[in-house]
Amino acid sequence: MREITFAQACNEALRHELQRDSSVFMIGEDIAHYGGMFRVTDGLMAEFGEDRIIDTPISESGFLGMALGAALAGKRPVAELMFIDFSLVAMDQILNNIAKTHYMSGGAAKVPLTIVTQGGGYKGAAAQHSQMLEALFLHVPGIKVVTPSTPADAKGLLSASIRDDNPVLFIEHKQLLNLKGHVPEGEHLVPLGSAHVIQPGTDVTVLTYSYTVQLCRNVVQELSSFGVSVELVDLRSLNPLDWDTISQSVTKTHRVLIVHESHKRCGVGVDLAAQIQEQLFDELDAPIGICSAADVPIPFAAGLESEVLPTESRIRKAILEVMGREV
Amino acid sequence: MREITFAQACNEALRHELQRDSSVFMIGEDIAHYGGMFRVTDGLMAEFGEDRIIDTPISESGFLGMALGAALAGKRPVAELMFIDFSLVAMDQILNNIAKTHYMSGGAAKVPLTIVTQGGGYKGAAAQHSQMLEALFLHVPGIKVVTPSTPADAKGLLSASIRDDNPVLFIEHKQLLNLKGHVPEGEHLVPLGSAHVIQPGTDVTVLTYSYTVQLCRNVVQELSSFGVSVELVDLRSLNPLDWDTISQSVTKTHRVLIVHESHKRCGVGVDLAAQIQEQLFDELDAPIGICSAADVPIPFAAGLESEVLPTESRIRKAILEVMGREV
Amino acid sequence: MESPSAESFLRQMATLQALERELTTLSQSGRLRGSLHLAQGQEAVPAGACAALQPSDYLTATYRGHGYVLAKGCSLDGVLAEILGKATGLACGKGGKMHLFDLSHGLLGTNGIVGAGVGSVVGAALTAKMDRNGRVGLTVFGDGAINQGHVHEAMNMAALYQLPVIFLCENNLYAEMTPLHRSHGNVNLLERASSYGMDAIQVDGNDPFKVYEVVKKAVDLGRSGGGPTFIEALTYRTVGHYQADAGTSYRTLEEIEEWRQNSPIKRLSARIGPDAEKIIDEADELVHEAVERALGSPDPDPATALQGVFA
Amino acid sequence: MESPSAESFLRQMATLQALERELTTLSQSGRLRGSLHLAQGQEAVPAGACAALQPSDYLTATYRGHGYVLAKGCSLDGVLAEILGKATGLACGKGGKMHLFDLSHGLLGTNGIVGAGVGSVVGAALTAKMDRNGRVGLTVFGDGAINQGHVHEAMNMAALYQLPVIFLCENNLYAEMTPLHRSHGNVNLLERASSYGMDAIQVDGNDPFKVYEVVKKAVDLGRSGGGPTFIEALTYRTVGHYQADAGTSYRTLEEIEEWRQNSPIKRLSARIGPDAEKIIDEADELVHEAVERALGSPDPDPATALQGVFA
Ligand SMILES: Cc1ncc(C[n+]2csc(CCOP(=O)(O)OP(=O)(O)O)c2C)c(N)n1
Ligand SMILES: Cc1ncc(C[n+]2csc(CCOP(=O)(O)OP(=O)(O)O)c2C)c(N)n1
Ligand SMILES: [Mg+2]
Ligand SMILES: [Mg+2]
Repeated sequence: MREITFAQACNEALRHELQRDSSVFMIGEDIAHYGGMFRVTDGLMAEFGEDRIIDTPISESGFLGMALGAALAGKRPVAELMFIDFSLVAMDQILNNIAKTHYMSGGAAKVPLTIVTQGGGYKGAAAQHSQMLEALFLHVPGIKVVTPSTPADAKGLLSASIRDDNPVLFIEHKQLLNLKGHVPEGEHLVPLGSAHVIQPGTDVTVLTYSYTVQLCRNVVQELSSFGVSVELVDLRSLNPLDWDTISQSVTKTHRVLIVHESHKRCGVGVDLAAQIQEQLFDELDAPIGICSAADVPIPFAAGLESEVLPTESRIRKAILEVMGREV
Repeated sequence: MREITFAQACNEALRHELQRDSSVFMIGEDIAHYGGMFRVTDGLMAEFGEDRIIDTPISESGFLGMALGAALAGKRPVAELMFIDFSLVAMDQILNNIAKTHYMSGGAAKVPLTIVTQGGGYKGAAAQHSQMLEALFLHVPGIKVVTPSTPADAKGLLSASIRDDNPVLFIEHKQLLNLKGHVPEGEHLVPLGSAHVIQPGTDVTVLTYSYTVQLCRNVVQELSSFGVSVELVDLRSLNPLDWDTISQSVTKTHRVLIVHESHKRCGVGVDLAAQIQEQLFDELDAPIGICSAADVPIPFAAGLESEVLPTESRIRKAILEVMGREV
Repeated sequence: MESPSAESFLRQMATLQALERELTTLSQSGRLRGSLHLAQGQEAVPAGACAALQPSDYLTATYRGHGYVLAKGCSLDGVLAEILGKATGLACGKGGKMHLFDLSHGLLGTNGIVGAGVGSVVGAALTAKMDRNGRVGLTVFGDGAINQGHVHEAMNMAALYQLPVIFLCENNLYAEMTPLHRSHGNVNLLERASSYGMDAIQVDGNDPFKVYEVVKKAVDLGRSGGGPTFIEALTYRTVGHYQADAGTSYRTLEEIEEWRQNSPIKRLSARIGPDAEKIIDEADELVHEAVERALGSPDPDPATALQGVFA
Repeated sequence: MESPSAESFLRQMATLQALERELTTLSQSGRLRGSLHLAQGQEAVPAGACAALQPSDYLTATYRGHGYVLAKGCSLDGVLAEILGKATGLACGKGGKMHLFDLSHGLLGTNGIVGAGVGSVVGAALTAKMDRNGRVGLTVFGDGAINQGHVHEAMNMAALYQLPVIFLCENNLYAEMTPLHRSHGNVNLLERASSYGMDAIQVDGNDPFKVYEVVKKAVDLGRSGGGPTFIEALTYRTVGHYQADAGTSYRTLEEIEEWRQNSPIKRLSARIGPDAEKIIDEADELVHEAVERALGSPDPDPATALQGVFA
């Protein structure tokens, strides 16, 4: 199979869905004439026209409100938020309106709206351009959250997100956009809510998603040569969550580490840890570990940023800690 | 000691701080001429003038940005957000700016800014006027979160919040505003980060805050007559957290239930549960329970809302479950 | 489309008046939960505006928007049942007064967040332009809402893309308890709207014919590809902001009384003459019966509370 | 305050030019992290505007705002060290290029979120009015930022409270890659600003004297209690939006070339004559030495990363 980048894989999914369903259209900043800050929408305006690939003013609250209205009027809008950090200027549209409309309408209104955004750190983009804010969207009910880690999953999950009848937040990680991988041509769907066991193992379960999957892969590989057998699970979507895969894995290994890049307090790590101990208390041989960003804003300088975000060495240490081994 | 309402206690704290420190001022909607939607600022304009008690347009992002600038220029602004639900139109100012400025400036800038807001359900205010969004403010570092449950604590914590050199979100619960209680006259301070053990007990620890403290009080009382000894802890502030009190209690009872009104996923319950199992795994005799709102938007009809929010009967059931008793 | 008759306008306005009278009683007796935002004195704006719309045109309104919802043609029974939290309500009791939806009548929602529904209508109008189906969208909001950033963003985009949108601003002189001169650097709202590049016009909001006329013109402009229009309808809420506000601590009794005398229902009744009373009585009866039906409707099954977050 | 001399303006502008040249080299060689937003071609606006301010006046600027920071009097060494993530930087390496703070020079922050710094300056100006200390606040933002709701809210409030604020809009014809006519319903920005109830004026942003003059007038107005002013400075970014954008895919080479010929440094140098070269050389040297010093400064202690969330 040919290799393409994560960004190209997203581009393919968008093109495929735009071709397939005339009710799909895109709206966002610099996505049409320029082709997107990260080239994710490259060439789409040329193919589908300015009517379906729409450049907007710097008005995130405005264009997300429009996307909601368009969805209610029967379209399947895909809105691009250039950085997930900018979601905060549009949070009322996202959490008070887009997320709640289906429920508030007693089911009468459907909101098939995908928000494609880009987030994450490790690039010196500092406190306002490095966040992974998925937890905010998980806390307030009504929006699905999808976090692919490979080009193939990006394509399959983005197509599935656009076809979903609900609001979906699709998060690209800035460190993944140029990552290359094998990606099926043509139609490719990965259902929302299905985790992927990257490597089966018996000693400890590592649950992760998005860019930290790549970091964990390296660590797990390395540890296997020391006889540590890690079951590495890429969650792929955080809402819906693939609870079956999680619980099967925990029931097998009895030890769990959750790795993510966002902050710890009220984040995904504590969310999963609490649910696991609630459901599978007697299965646990050790406290569930969480390896996440420290609870400080993301600093700029390289030496500071790498102190705050998960690194391979901190992940390795955390795995060994969960296993009760000397670090 | 005389009894006054929660709203009056807040009003006293505001008046006290405005008298004490000329750099304190207030800004918000309908707080000056009208005296506040919930009478919390009643009479303050008459006493301190229009220059210090400032009515604003319906521009939450605008006036919170102004409060940040005023804090940087040496004032101690107190901004009122009429409903915590409306924080979502100002989230960029709160989480990307107010919360991050001190850290991003390397400590050079201080932001002594208090946001007083009102939240919570049980009143048929429906999906956009019933939320308790504290988890969002706990996830992104840089803002303290204070959640009093009694008039006396409201006064003491509000004074302490205003004197704190950091951004503080102070949440009044709509069900508490008219609650009466004994409140010290004159200066009264309750330090941020100190939990209050309402009732010592030996069988199970219940951690809660804000309005659900009142629900838990009733349940705990009732259970004590059945021989169940609950240690009821009012956390009072969620950041900073009084970890010492929590860990002492868990070490004593070995069983924990966390009760709160907001949603479960990435909420305060999972946050505390994960931290407790991480730190005190061997102390736990049972899975930590969480009794929270269901993960659905808050519905309007009485019979639906009470199905979603914690009730005394659900809290009772959850306590007994944590104790492994037949329900 | 011809302008409706005076009788027809009065019927619409009297229905809203009757509805609000019934709701006030229900609220006072505790049978209606939560806050209740009344539109008394403002009845002519929804009546006039919605008469210029087709059922397939789009609408968003506010917490004070039930008059628009009815005038747009949504079922009185469905609206009342929703306001009372019944299983038979438009949203099965989940939405409540502030969250009325009826897609079959183009109603994309009333909203509890000031200004938040404005973008939705602009987006729906975008689809109308894409599909060249001749629909327009109307969004109503208050003089206070115009200070919310979202409204500004949405107005600019409607003008930019030349979308068929009517921005109907009900200027009732107050946002909650705050008068315009204490919330607007410049109280001339037309200047603000026209600065985005759209027509902006003021109208006597207490005259349904005049409201109909300007909205009709804006609708025609929108349908023919001429882009958005901003309409400022001057009106007055003769009651408090919501049930717990008497409305008298920030306005003089004289001011209120003057507007009461000038109320659209009074004005129109005088014009119609003796027949007016009959129309009003009929509306009262119609609404009263609907209230009885709604009160007798079943409550939602509690289990439904936990369902329906996702489609 | 007298207008600075041409030489003094050129020195300021050449310093910015030299800084950006050095930063470009550092970025290309990988010694500078993250994205780099250059202001080449726009040097006259910060030079002219900040000359009209006192050190105690307030300022917020954008990701492209380092020229303002320097012209406001902040230390070149502190700025450079911060941009390079050094312990000696204004923010000890935590903030970086987009987050420069220096309260001792009234700098309340540059900002990475479009439009987000506007409210801060309005708030600082509010305190100046409260304390009657005669200070003013200036906030600079782009033609694109004016479409952000927050900016609208803040402008209305500055007009409402009659605060001493200068809203300085650098109209460089593009927001990232989008020209005004594809983002504004009406490209006349003065109409929008004046609709809030404030003076609005356009100026040739490539002439520091003219910029100085209008800003000075606005400052005087603010200091004397006359409220805010909006200034649109017409200018052009002769480079890409940021280091990874050549700036040529959405603009013609002719357009860029024309503005390059018309660049403020070229224009001012021609006016000054032979002495200009010397001034520019001196600035180059000054900046180069500062860069060397910054590069030689210590990196922050990693442990500090986990400290300082709260005061
Ligand atoms: C974002 C937001 N801020 C504040 C409120 C509280 N609030 C509800 S109605 C209202 C006044 C709105 O005034 P206006 O737009 O003039 O409409 P009117 O109520 O007069 O019809 C306010 C401030 C809200 N619902 N949403
Ligand atoms: C809220 C928000 N949306 C989008 C961006 C991404 N962004 C950074 S700069 C920029 C263009 C700003 O244009 P303008 O205001 O004209 O200023 P200029 O860059 O031309 O100086 C955009 C869209 C952002 N930083 N913040
Ligand atoms: Mg009003
Ligand atoms: Mg620009």
